[in-house]
Amino acid sequence: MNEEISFWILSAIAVLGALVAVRKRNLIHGVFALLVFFAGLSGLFLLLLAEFIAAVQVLVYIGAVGVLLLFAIMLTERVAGDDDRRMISRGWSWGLLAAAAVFVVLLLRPIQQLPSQDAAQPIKPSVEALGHKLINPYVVTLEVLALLLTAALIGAVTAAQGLRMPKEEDSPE
Amino acid sequence: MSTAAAPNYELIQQDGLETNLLEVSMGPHHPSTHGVFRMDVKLDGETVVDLRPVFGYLHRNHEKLAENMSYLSSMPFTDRLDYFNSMTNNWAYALAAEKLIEVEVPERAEYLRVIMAELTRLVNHVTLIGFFINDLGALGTPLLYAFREREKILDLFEQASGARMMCNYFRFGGLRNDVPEGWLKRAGEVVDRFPYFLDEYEQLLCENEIILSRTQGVGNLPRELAISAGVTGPMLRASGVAYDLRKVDQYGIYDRFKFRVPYTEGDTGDCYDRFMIRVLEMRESIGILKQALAGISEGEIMGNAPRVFKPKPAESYGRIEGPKGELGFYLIADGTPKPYRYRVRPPSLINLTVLRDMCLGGKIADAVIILGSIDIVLGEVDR
Amino acid sequence: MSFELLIDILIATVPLMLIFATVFAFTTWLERKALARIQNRIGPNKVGIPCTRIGLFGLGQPTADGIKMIFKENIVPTGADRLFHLLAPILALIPSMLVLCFLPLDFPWLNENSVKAFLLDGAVIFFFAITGLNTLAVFMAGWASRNKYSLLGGMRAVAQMISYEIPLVLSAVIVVMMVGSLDAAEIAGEQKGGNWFVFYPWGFAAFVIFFIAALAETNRSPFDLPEAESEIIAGYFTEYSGFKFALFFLAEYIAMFAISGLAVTLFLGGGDGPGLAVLPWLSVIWFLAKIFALIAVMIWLRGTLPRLRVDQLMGFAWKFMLPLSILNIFVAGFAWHAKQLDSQFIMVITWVISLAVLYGAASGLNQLNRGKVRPREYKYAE
Amino acid sequence: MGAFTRRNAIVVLFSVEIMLNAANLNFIAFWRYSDNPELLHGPMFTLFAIAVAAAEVAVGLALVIAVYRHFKTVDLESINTLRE
Repeated sequence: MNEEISFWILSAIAVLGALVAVRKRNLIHGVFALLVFFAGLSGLFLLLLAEFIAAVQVLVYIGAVGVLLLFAIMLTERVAGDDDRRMISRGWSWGLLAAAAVFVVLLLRPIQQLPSQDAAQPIKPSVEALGHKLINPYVVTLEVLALLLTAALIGAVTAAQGLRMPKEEDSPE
Repeated sequence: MSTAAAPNYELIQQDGLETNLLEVSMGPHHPSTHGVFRMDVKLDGETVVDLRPVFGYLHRNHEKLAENMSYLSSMPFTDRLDYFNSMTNNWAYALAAEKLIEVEVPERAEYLRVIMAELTRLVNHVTLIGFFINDLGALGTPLLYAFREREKILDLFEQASGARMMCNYFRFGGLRNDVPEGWLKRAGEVVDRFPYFLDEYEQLLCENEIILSRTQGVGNLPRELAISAGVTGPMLRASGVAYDLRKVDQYGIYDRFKFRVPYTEGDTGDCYDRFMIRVLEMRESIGILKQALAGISEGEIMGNAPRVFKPKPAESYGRIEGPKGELGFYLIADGTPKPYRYRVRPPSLINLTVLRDMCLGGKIADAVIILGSIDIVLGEVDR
Repeated sequence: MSFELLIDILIATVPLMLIFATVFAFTTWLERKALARIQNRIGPNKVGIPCTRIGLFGLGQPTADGIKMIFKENIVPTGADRLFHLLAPILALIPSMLVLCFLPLDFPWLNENSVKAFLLDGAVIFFFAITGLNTLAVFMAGWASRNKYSLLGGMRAVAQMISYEIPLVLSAVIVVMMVGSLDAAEIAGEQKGGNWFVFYPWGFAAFVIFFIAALAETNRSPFDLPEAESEIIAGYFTEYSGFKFALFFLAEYIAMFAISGLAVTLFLGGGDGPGLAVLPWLSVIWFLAKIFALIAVMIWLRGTLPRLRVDQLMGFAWKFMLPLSILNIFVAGFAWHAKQLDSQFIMVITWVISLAVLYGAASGLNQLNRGKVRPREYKYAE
Repeated sequence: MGAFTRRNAIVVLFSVEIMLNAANLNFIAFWRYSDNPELLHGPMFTLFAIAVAAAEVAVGLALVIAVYRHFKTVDLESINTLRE
């Protein structure tokens, strides 16, 4: 009963956040709506007893991605947001169609054999077990992921900096 | 502005990330512009790319007022120029007026003038250093320590002249009144106590890692620029020029005292130098004070100045080494009891002209401490 | 939801909120008094019991301030984003309040069977995740005020908090590594009987790094750049007045408590202290006393140190704290392996080596970052 | 939906994030109701997905900034050239 109420509240928060994030003209408002969506999702994770994932969700998405988005907006747009008159692009009907198609194709089968709620097995959430998993079977993945993150970091810095032309007159003093 | 080697910062597209400039109007109601001063700053992120000093918010028509009243009447108004240092303002004005007429200043008055001027220097430097560290962000602790010492000197001023800050103590040809009995002894005690305070100050501040890194290399004022902009006082000495009017002009009886003029060797002239030069100057002032307090003798304090001050047509320029720099008064007499022209050379204003050159390329936090290290008083800048 | 559960939750959380709100009021008084002592002043000494002349050392000052704040006019600048201007202080307060629940406080009124405020397996990581939300509140306040000083302060705060979060987390990682758990209660339990982690070389280094980073996280002097009053008025809360300002103020102090509480948990033994065998509830007192000791150090630093500059602040985080904390992780790993060998001699060697490595690294990094900054000699002209 | 309908590059990035999160939620939900949750496949996959998404956001935003510097806009429809 409790869980059901919480589920509906959190889902409503998440869906509303996502909708506002995509629809809002003011980008800064949009980012904060997106963060509300992330927060709602993190609550849902908690509800599903995946608390480490919930923490990571908050840490990575709200803490890091949100701030990154804010910085990107501060660097590109005027503070007021975009003055784009026609905010919907031309291909919207195709987009809708594609989204619907993907939805149907992907979910038709699983929906038919969705387990009932009672099927949930009682588990004791443990970060320790997750940690052991991470080191034992998934260690290669972890290392590859670390490599990927490093590469992404360097790539991001390079892309954001642009190519630096060594100009003589640029050097101060 | 000046043609000398000003540090020239052009907006460099650093590493490609180009951002919009942020224009900030710092002041006139900014906590650390020392009064109603305004800096229109253009910022690239945190870096100052342009700075325009705006002043005049405290303009009180001082010079024109003085031209419409008798010579002596404007003596109290000089107190309000640099309201920390009314004694030295008085002295500079008295010097200028005394050059218009033949007048002999008695020896005791000369000694007292030196004592008052050096005490004023202590007051000014102590307050400045307090405010300077406050600008660095030290939440008032050094400031209040400085004020504790300043109070003792202000007490002395009050006992001598009746006012703590607006002393109005000097007269053409001498002083308004003699100091009360026991004043010299009390002054001696204050002066004897002062070096301990300075020791404490130097121990706490001068080698503090954060203060060192915040002030060294910040707001460089090259020697050439300092000279060509007419900068005077501790600021000029911090830029490597050992120029002190007490040595150059030897006005009053400064030729009788032994003291040294601290200056920076080399061409740095940054905020740390300006800060340290003032600390060292205070030590020299204490030396002068001790000599003066030992050498003073009984006698008259008012010379043979005429009752009605009505000089023959002439012009004169009296200048002293004020705590902030060369404070000069330029007077043109036309035979009437009022000056035909009355002009002040305020050290604060002249020193302020190099603000832009020192701030460009620095951070916004640097601009604040550079302004603090210039040591301005808006009463004197705007007059 | 069963009624008893609700009662349990209320019993667990309401005192927590009340205690820390009261303690906050007391801390503002303490800070003003301590700063006044440092500065040769008396500090607040008038407000005591109303309608009498009893001063009570100014203990009524926080109440009076609070009443003033509530009744002050709420000013929203023209052109500000009204919604965000309102939300920012609330968003600042919520995470600070929330993380208090992760502190392993053994309240005497909570027995084994009742609910503790939050007993999460990953309390430490939740702590960091939720503290990170403060950044957003600060940014929100700075952006919504439509004031250039606010924006500058907000940007400064975001950059600073993100940079210092890394050494903060890395120094906490060491403790997590040594204990092998993210559970705050377990970490505190590991240090029972004076076996505090701060007494080890790696623990001490981590504690110092953690404390410095905590100062930066909570915008305390000498890292109070986001609210540097001599440069950018009051930073991100320049445009806040009245109750909203009070909320920011509250959030800042609660954050101070929270992060000191975490420092106490991780390094200073949590509620450990003498007399626990006789009176178990003393652990709450010890915990709060340790928090207050850390806060007293923060106040002391605020009264003494000037502020860093932006670039120096960033340089300090990335060029000094980060390498040192990473090195410290290696040292701690080394110590952990040495401990497994269970030999007195090896332990001594480990101590010596860790101390030498940490000290050498710290002084080396200091020399590298210091540059040419040092006291100068001056000349005199006769 | 935003990925297809909005023209602002940053909003498109938002939308991609929302999609990724939806997938994560599904991973967790299906893991929770699966037959043997001790295997922790769902959380592991989500963990990796979050990390990859973080990298993606970083690179994506760097690209947005680079594009903005070049074209002075983040409107995706006006950026229709691969080289100049």
